This record gives sequence, C-alpha cells and structure tokens, in this order.
Amino acid sequence: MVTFVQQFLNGLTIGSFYAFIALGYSLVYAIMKLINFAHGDLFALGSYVAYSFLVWASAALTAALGLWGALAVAMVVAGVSVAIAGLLMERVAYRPIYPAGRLPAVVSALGVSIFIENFIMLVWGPRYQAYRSEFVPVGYFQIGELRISILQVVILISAVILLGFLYWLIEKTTFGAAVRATAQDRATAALMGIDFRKVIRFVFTVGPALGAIAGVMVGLYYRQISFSMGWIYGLKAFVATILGGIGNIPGAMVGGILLGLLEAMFAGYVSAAWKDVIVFAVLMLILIFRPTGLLGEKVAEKV
Amino acid sequence: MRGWKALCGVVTLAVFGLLAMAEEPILIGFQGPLTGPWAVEGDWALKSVQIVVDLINQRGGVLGRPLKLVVEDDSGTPRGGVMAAQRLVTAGVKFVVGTYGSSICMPSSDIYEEAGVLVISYGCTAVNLTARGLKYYFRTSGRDDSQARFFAEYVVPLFGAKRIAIMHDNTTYAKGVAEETLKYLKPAIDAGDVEIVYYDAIVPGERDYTPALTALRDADPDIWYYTGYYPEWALLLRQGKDMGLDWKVVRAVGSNACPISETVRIAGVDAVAGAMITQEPLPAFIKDKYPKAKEFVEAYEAKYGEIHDSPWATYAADAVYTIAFAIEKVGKVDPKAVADLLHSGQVIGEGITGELAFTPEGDRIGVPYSLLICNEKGETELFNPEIHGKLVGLEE
Amino acid sequence: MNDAAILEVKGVTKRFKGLVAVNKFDMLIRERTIHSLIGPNGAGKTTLFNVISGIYRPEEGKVIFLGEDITGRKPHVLVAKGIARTFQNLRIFPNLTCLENVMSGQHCRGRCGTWSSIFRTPRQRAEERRIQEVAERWLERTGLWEFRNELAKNLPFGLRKMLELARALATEPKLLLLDEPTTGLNDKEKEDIMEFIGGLPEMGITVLLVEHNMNVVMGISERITVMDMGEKIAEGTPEEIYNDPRVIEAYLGREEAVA
Amino acid sequence: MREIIAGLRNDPRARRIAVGIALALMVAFPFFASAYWVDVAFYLGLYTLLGLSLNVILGEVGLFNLGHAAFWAFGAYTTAILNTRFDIPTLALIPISALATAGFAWLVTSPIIHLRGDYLCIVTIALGEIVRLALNNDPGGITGGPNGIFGIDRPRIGGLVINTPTEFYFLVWIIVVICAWALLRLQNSRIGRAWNYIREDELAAECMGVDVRAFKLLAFTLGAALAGVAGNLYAAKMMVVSPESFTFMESCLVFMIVLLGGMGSVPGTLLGALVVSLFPELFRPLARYRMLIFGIALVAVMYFKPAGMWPRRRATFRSVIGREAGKA
Repeated sequence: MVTFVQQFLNGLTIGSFYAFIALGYSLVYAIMKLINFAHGDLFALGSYVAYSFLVWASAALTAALGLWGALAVAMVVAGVSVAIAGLLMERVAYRPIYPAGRLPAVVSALGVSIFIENFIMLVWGPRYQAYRSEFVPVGYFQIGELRISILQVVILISAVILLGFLYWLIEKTTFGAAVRATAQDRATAALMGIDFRKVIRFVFTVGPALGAIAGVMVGLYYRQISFSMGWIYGLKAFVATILGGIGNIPGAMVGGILLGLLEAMFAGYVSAAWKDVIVFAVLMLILIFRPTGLLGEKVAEKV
Repeated sequence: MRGWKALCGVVTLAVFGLLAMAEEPILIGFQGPLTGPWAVEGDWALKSVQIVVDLINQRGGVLGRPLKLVVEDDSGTPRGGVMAAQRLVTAGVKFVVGTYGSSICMPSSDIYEEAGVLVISYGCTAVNLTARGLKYYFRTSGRDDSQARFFAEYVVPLFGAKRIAIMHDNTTYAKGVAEETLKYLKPAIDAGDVEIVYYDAIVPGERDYTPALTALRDADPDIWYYTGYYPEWALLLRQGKDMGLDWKVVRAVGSNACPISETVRIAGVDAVAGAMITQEPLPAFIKDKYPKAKEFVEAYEAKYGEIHDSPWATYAADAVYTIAFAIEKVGKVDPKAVADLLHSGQVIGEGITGELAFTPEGDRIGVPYSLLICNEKGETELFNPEIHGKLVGLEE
Repeated sequence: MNDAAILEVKGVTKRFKGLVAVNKFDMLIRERTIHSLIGPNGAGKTTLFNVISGIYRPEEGKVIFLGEDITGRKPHVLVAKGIARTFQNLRIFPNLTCLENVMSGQHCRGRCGTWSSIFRTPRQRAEERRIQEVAERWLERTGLWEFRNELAKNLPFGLRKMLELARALATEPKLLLLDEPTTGLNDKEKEDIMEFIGGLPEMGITVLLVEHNMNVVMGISERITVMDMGEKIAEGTPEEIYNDPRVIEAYLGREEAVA
Repeated sequence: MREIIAGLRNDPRARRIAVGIALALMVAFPFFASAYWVDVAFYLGLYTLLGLSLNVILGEVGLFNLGHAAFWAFGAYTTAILNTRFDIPTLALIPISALATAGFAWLVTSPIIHLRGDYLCIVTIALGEIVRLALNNDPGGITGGPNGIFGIDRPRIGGLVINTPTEFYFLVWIIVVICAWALLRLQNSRIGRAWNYIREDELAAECMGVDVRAFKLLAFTLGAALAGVAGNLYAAKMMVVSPESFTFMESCLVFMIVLLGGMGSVPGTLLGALVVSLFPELFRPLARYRMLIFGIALVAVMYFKPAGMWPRRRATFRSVIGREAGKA
C-alpha cells in the first residue's frame, strides 16, 4: 500500500511536468493548428536559463529573499526570457511561413527545434549540467512509512495553483472566451472583432513560460539537466496532449497527469524497460477507439 | 582527382619542408564522438591522445619521424562511424585510434579491416567485437566479462553479500556487463550462496527513477550493481538517498562508466558518499606505479588543468603508445607487420596502464580492475577493506 | 415516360446526439426525372442527402436504389452503382488540373492496379485512354475545355461549380444528387447551369436537386418534395406545391421569424 | 537557367537527353571520386530510397507518417535475422524484406488508417518508438537487444561479392533508379491520381468512387516495402544493425526530405535527400555548429520555398479527342 501511494505520488509529479508542457502544445495547436515541435526545447532552454541565473545570483538572492524567494525569482526570470524566445520564434519562424500551409510550418518547427537544441549545447556545453545542492530545498514529511519530499509537495501545489489559474483564465474570463472562440473558428472570431495577433501573442507567451517553469521544476527535482532532454519530454508531453484531445485545455492537464500515473504504475509494477512500449501502445489503443482523444470532442466534418 | 591529390601531397610536402621537419610524419587517425551525447568522452580522449603524441614527438618521434594526428568526429552514431572511418582511410591513414561505443566500433572496424588499416579501440567492451576474427582490430580496454568477473568473483565475496540486485540501462555496454555478471555469478547461485533479488533495466535519458528504486528497495538487496552511465547513476544515487536508502546498508556499486567525480558534480556529495564503482585503473591512482602514467598526468595537467577520470581516454592514450612501440619494434611503418607482432601475444612495452600485450583475438591481456569508493568529501579513493570495510556493517 | 422508381427512401431517421435531423422520411424518385427536395435552411435536406450518398448511416429506415437495399453502403460503392453527387460548399481538388479533376469520376470505372500501372500493359493504356476521353468529353460539354490543364484552384467560382458538376457526371451516374448547385452564382451563371441540368434527363440521368430557394426549381422540376424540421410536409408537381398552404406557411412563417 | 529548365520541361527530347547525361555522370562518378565520397553517395542513395518510400505515403496521399524508421528498422532486422540464423543470402532477402515489411505495415496500419491528420501523426510516432524500444528489449532473444545483430553477410551475385563502396554505390543507385521509374509511372496512372485525390480532399475522393481506406493502405504497404528494401541495403552495408540507428530523429529526417523536396515530387525527393545527407558532411569543418546551421537552413527553405525546392508540376495530357473538339 505504501509502495502504491509512493508510486501514485511519483506519477502525479511526473504528470504535472507533462501537464505543464502539454499545455503549451495544446494552446498553440488550438489556435494555429500547428504542432510546435520546438516546444520541448523551449522547456529545456528554461531549465538552463534558470540554472545560469541561479549560479550567477543565488548567493545574493538567497541572502535577501531566502531560498524559496530566490527560486521564485529564478522561475520568473526563466519564464519571461523563454516567453520572449517563444514570441521571437513565432515572429521569425512561424508567422512568415504559416500562411503557406501546415506542412511547411511543421518543417520549420523541426528546424527551430534542432536550432534550439544545438544552441543550448553550444552555449552550455555538451556535458550534463547539474542544479547544485545549494539551490535545492531538502527535507521531507514522514507519514508512517511514507516519505514525501517537500519539493514534491511544493511542485504539486504550484501545479494545482498554476493550472487552476490558467483554467480560470481560459474558461471564465472575456479574454479566455476570445481565445476559445479563435480556437473554434478563426474567421468568425475575427468577424466578432477578436484580434488574432493578440491571441497568438498570448499563446506564445503563456505556453513557453509554462514550459520554462516546468524546466526549472525538473531541474530542481532531478537536479540534472541536459541539452537533449527537450526531445523526450516534448514527445511525452505531446502524447499527453493527444491523450487529452489536442486543442483541449483541460484535456491537456488530464492527459499529462494520466500519462505520469500510467508510467509510474507500469514502471513500478510491470517492467521499467517495457514501460514506454506499454504507454505508447495504450495511446494507440485509445486513439483507435476514440480517434480524437479522451476528452476530445467528436467533430463531425461539415459536408 | 588523382592529379589533385598529388598536388595536395606536393603542397603538404612543401609546407613540411618549410617547417624544416626532417621526416615526413606518420599519420595517426583519431576517431571519436566529438559531438552528440558522448561528446565529453570524445573530448577527453582527443586531449589525451594529443598529449601522448606531443610527448612522443618531443622525444624525436617514432623511427625518427614525428606523429601527426588526423581527427574525425563520428558523433557517436554507427553511420557517423562509417563515414569517419571512410574519411580516415581516404586520407591515407594507416593507424587509427578509435572509437568509443561498441555499436559504433563494429561497422567502422569492418571498414578499417577491408582497407588494411590497423585500428585500436579504447572504449568498446562488447565481448563479440573480437570474436569476428578480424586481423587489424585490437582494443586497449577490457571486455564486459572481465569487469563482470571482477564484480562476481571479488566484490561480492568481499562483502559477503547474499542478496544481489543488478540494474542496467539497456544500452549495449550496460546490458553486456549485466548479463556477463549473471553468468559469473551462476556457480554461486547454483550453490545457493547468493540470490538475485532484482534484475531489471531502466530507460536512460529519463529523470525520474523513483519507481524503479522503490521496486529495488522492496527487494531488499545487500549489494546493488548498476551497470550503465554516470548521468543515470547520479540520479539513481540522489533519488535513492532521498528515498532513505543507505549506501552502508545497500552497498551501491556502479560500473566503470560511472566516474565518481562526475557523479558527485551532479548528485551532490551527500548522495554519493559511500557509493563505489568497479573501475579500470585511473591515471590518478596509477601515476606512482608506472612512469608513463606519471609523465602523462603531469603533461595533461600542465596543458589542460585537472586530469579527467575517464579510463577510456586513458586507454586511448595507451593506444597511441601501442602503435608507437610496435612500429619501433618491427622497424617499419607497416600495419600488417604491426598486426602480426600484436597478435603474437608478446609484451611490446609498458604504457600508462601497465604492460601492453594482446591475445591472438586482439583483446588486451591482463586488464586490472580496482574497486573505488567515494569518501565523505566527495573524493575518489581506492577501496580499502581495512578502512572502508568497517562501514559495511555486514560482517559479524 | 418511364415510371420505374430509381430511388426509394423508406422511413429514414437520422439523429445527432438526440437531435432528430431527419424523421421517418419517405420519398420516391422516378427514372429520368428531375426531382427537387426543397425546404428552409436547417430542414434536414443535406442530412438526407448524405444518407442517400452513403456518408451517414441512418438509425432507422432503408434506402433502395434500383431495387437493391443500399442503406449504409460506403460512398465509393454507391458511386460504382451509379449514384454521384456534388457538394453544397464546393469540394474540388484544388491543386490538380481540371482534366485530372474530371478524370476522378472515371476512377470507379477502372480496373488496373499497381503492377499493370507500373508496366503500362496494353490493357492499362487502353483504360487510361478511355478515362481521359470520357473526362475530355465532359469538359467539352460543360464549356471548360480551354481550362483543362489549368489548376482547379485558379478557376473563377462559377467555373469551379461547373467543374464539380462535370466531375460528378464523369462517373457515368444513373442518379445525380446536386446539393444547391446555384448558390453563390450570379444570374447569368445560374441560368446557364440550370439549363444544363435541365438537359440531363435526356441523357438518361435522373437528378435529385436540393435547394432552399423555391423559385429556382419551379420551372425545371417534375416533382417536388418539401421538407421542414426533418419531416416531409408536401409532395407533388410544381403547381401543387406552389399552392400548398403548408408549404407557404413553412416558408413564410419561417421567413417572418427570421426577418 | 530558368529558360533551360523551362526548355527541359516542355521538350521531351531535351528532357531525355538531360536524364541520359545525369545517368552517365552517375555511372562515371565512382571512378573519379574517393572511397569516402562514394560512400557519401551510397548514403545519399539510401536516403533517396527512404525519401521515395515516404513520399508515397506522405507526398502522394498526404498521410503524416512520423514513424517511418519503424519500417526501415523492420526491413533491416528481417534481413539481419534471416541472414544470420538461416544463412539466406542478403540479396535474396531484398524481396523478402520488402514483403515482410509490407505485411507488417499492413497489419499495424489497418486499425489506425482511419485516423486523421495529427492523430495519425502521433500514432505513427508511437509506432516508431514501440518498434525501437521492442528491438532494444530483445523480445524472445531474437533482436540481440541494444547490441543489435552483427555478422551480416555481404551481398553476392554468383561469384561477385558486393564489398567495396563502389559496388554498394551501384547496388543502391540501380535500385533507386528502378524505384523512381516505377513511382513516376504510378504517378501518372489511375493509382497515383487516386492517391492525389485523397490528399486533396478525402471526402470528395470517397464520393468520386475512390476506396479511400484501400488506397491509403496500399500506399502504406508500398511505402513500407521500399523502406524494407532500404533496410536490407543498410544492414548489408553496415554488417550490423542496432536499435540506435532507427531513432525518432531518423523519421524526422526522412519526413524533412519529402517536404524539403516537394510533396509528391520524385526529383524533389532526390534534392531533399541531397540536402539532408550532404549537409552534415559538407559542413564538417564547422563541426559543432553544423546542426545549428542545419536548423536555420530548414526554416529558410520553408520561408523561400514553402512548396519545397522542386515542387511537382502536374502533367499536361495530350488530348485524346482532338484539339478542335473544344471549339465545336
């Protein structure tokens, strides 16, 4: 039972990382119908930016704000700078190409992904970088045999808060309604006076920023970051996006958590080596029987 | 094309004439992963090889001719390896040091074999590499089974361990060591002396290994052998520590691709202290034993700062010595004659890691291993049963 | 005139998530006639149309074509049997030439597979020639001959509409289903296309015309079925329909509400 | 330059001469170039073949397949296993690998063929990963795990062993030329047009009598068969196959070959393969910067040439019913 709860918590933590990244995919897809392959690499970039920032400023910041304060500042720094990178990317690599169709945009996205990955390698070197022990809060709660680290708790709580805030923003505010309207029908939304560019800017700010925050969390949680980690996280988060139904905001969150739980349970109870095979097989099965994802709405094509 | 090549040759000759070199240099090819996931190992190996080449040249070269490095990147992929090998062959190189990674080594060594180029690999430990009956392929490193044997027949009895956990990461090297370990443990298992309580693979490149570690903890092993690479090893130790595992109770032993300094840098001292690795002799630990090692470490530190602790880069350096000694011995720059000499099994000299001699298959004879431990300060020490054994808490 | 029924719709019901789009609908179309299906927007005309052409499978009821039950058969099977259709919002193949567009109609009349296409067997060559010939004839008849090598997306709207018609005719249909063929056209184009459609029964083609504009179909149809809220409210000759109070109510009542 | 290309397009005789010259250059190439460049040309051929095979699926039918490495791997492993276990000569395994891979593709794509666009894309990614991970996990001890399988024979025809880079160069390019020829013929036939109808508008194609499901499956099996051939050649050339050669990145590279060249364009595929396989070689002196530049180049090509570098031009048919018919 203790093992099960432990695995469940592990799954929730992995799942919230996926959920953060998946949201970026989903938002961009909802608005632009574009799979932003570079999104995973933006996540890695966020992790590195925060790493450098902490190396540079953590001593002074920790003295002034305490460790948690320093980490919060690092997250904001990473979020803002990666959001700028995201906007830049949209301006340079997507906006001029997007009108030519979706497939050229996909190649362009792959190109940006390769670029960012190698950019990270060139700037920070091919070696794994590690979040030093002094950045990372330690400590844990002990409940019977169960051991939960403080970091895990903080990650889960901030995930709930951030995702909740985003949910509120998209589902309950006027601006969120505009985003949803654009996702549904861009032309009609434009007729209703919704500024498409503003929505795009929103999507390319929030998505990368969330990805960057996930990057910092991953760095803190696992300590070690690498230039190539964007691929695997990107891929998994993309799977989560599809699981939840692409373009569906709450779906991305549910998909991420679900994927994390699935992975933890399979790794814990079946086989770590076959874990990913099983995860991908489950994904295929779900799509065969629910071709638009778990929460995806069945869209009948207009004839 | 031929004319162009001749022109190139003329230009090269002219340049060297201007440099007033007495003799045409002997080309030594270097093939290694300078980009890609193993770029660090490639970088270290190249630096080490460069040091040895410089040392030899300072003494007047080989047969009075200087050595000259021709460097090719194989980016750590099989296809990259083939392209790099083909480039070196085309460049007219007759002796090559390379490469890191068994599955990259395999196809490239075929190309060298066909071209009659002698190649000595430094970081390829798959047993079957030398089982192919190649004439021109040798390695200065050990094989998966030699390390596995060290663990099974020395380390396990050393701690009197009964319950053994083996974990690998499904890569060529790691799975090889794990399987060979199982093979060497078999007599003890059959005799009922030891028991395998955990055997599974993790997926490299992931971040969260707590699920696997939870399963490991529940298996309650005395000793845990992880065969794999240091990034994952560091995470495993860190997360294991956070889960409350104690390396004095569960003796954590990594295989030789888990250098302690790298592991400490990633995981922090507190997580790694007490963990061990089975390792080929590192230059820092053998520099008082062999003069060549001392000289190498000093030259390396003078040029690049701190010495690396990768055995593979050291083996790469020794590959250069092997080539140099053998050429001196046969008295001509001829890969065939050198290969014949190496196949004969005689000791051709003493390098950085000790005597250099090879079996008829091309394997190194007598690769020593050692058990290293990370102390409380995060430094690497030779394991000493007198000191470290006391921490075990296993012996009655 | 031939009175044999070519298509029979018997008690067809189609629902979408509880919403009944077509309710127990009956209809009979006779060979070599132009039969119109009219009704206000949202009456369920296009849904019924999609049921007949095989895109939707009805929950209840049957569709019988030339005495054979074809309910729920896939569209490509129905095309081979002789039912062709056009689309309300134009669905041509934009990046192919007009000729290639029209050749698609002949696809179902071809037999040659992968190997004979690679080796260009005599049979394959003959077949290709026939496909092209039929397509060219229809391009000629629809006045699109000069655009045959033009990409379809470069054509003006009216001609694209014509192209879609030619493409459907190239399948050598017995029954042609036209979904609002005149929407978006100017008066001259409307007149041309209706004149062209009017000539089809003489070529042995039965036409089922869906329109929401009653005036368009009055002069051309032999029979008219009127649909509202998924149900049939009237059927008869144009005169009968014109004077039917229920039809007037359905149309005018709705129009007032909208206005 | 523009006039020359236009001339080549419109004059079939000039085109034939140009193709002839190109073929002659290809035959002569290995006798002038070094072994290294011949090997580069071999891999160019291999990637062209892979590009052509994906072009059937992605270019002609518009099915987003980002798991093409799965088929390539399947062909390579089929060859490796049958050769090392049963000593079947690798050349004889070319058709067998093709058939086996086609069968595999038919089996795994049948249940997913109805998925649209991005959903198909993600399922193919999953498929590629499943195949790679399964090979790595060594099911039943037949794939050799991460070590892969080694000791694959060189291809031989009678007494001639295909061994040197030049011989491999000819082997791969003969196959590429045959495939390109066959695919060009398919393009201008009922089959090729049906594929294009599906790509342009699936529903309209279905309503014009195209059995969409069957033709999609045909494209997948045919494309997979060609990828199986490429796998066979790869295994024979490397003499070893291991899972790390068939990563997601490889699927992406082949995907990019098709889109860089131009969807459904055979010469475009050659051009795309040229970019993808030559770029890292030509920019070797830039070492660590070359992939960075490659990324920028991808964006740049899509900016200036969104339809690809050599987009397919629709064929103009010579009229069957006569020119004057139109005016009548």
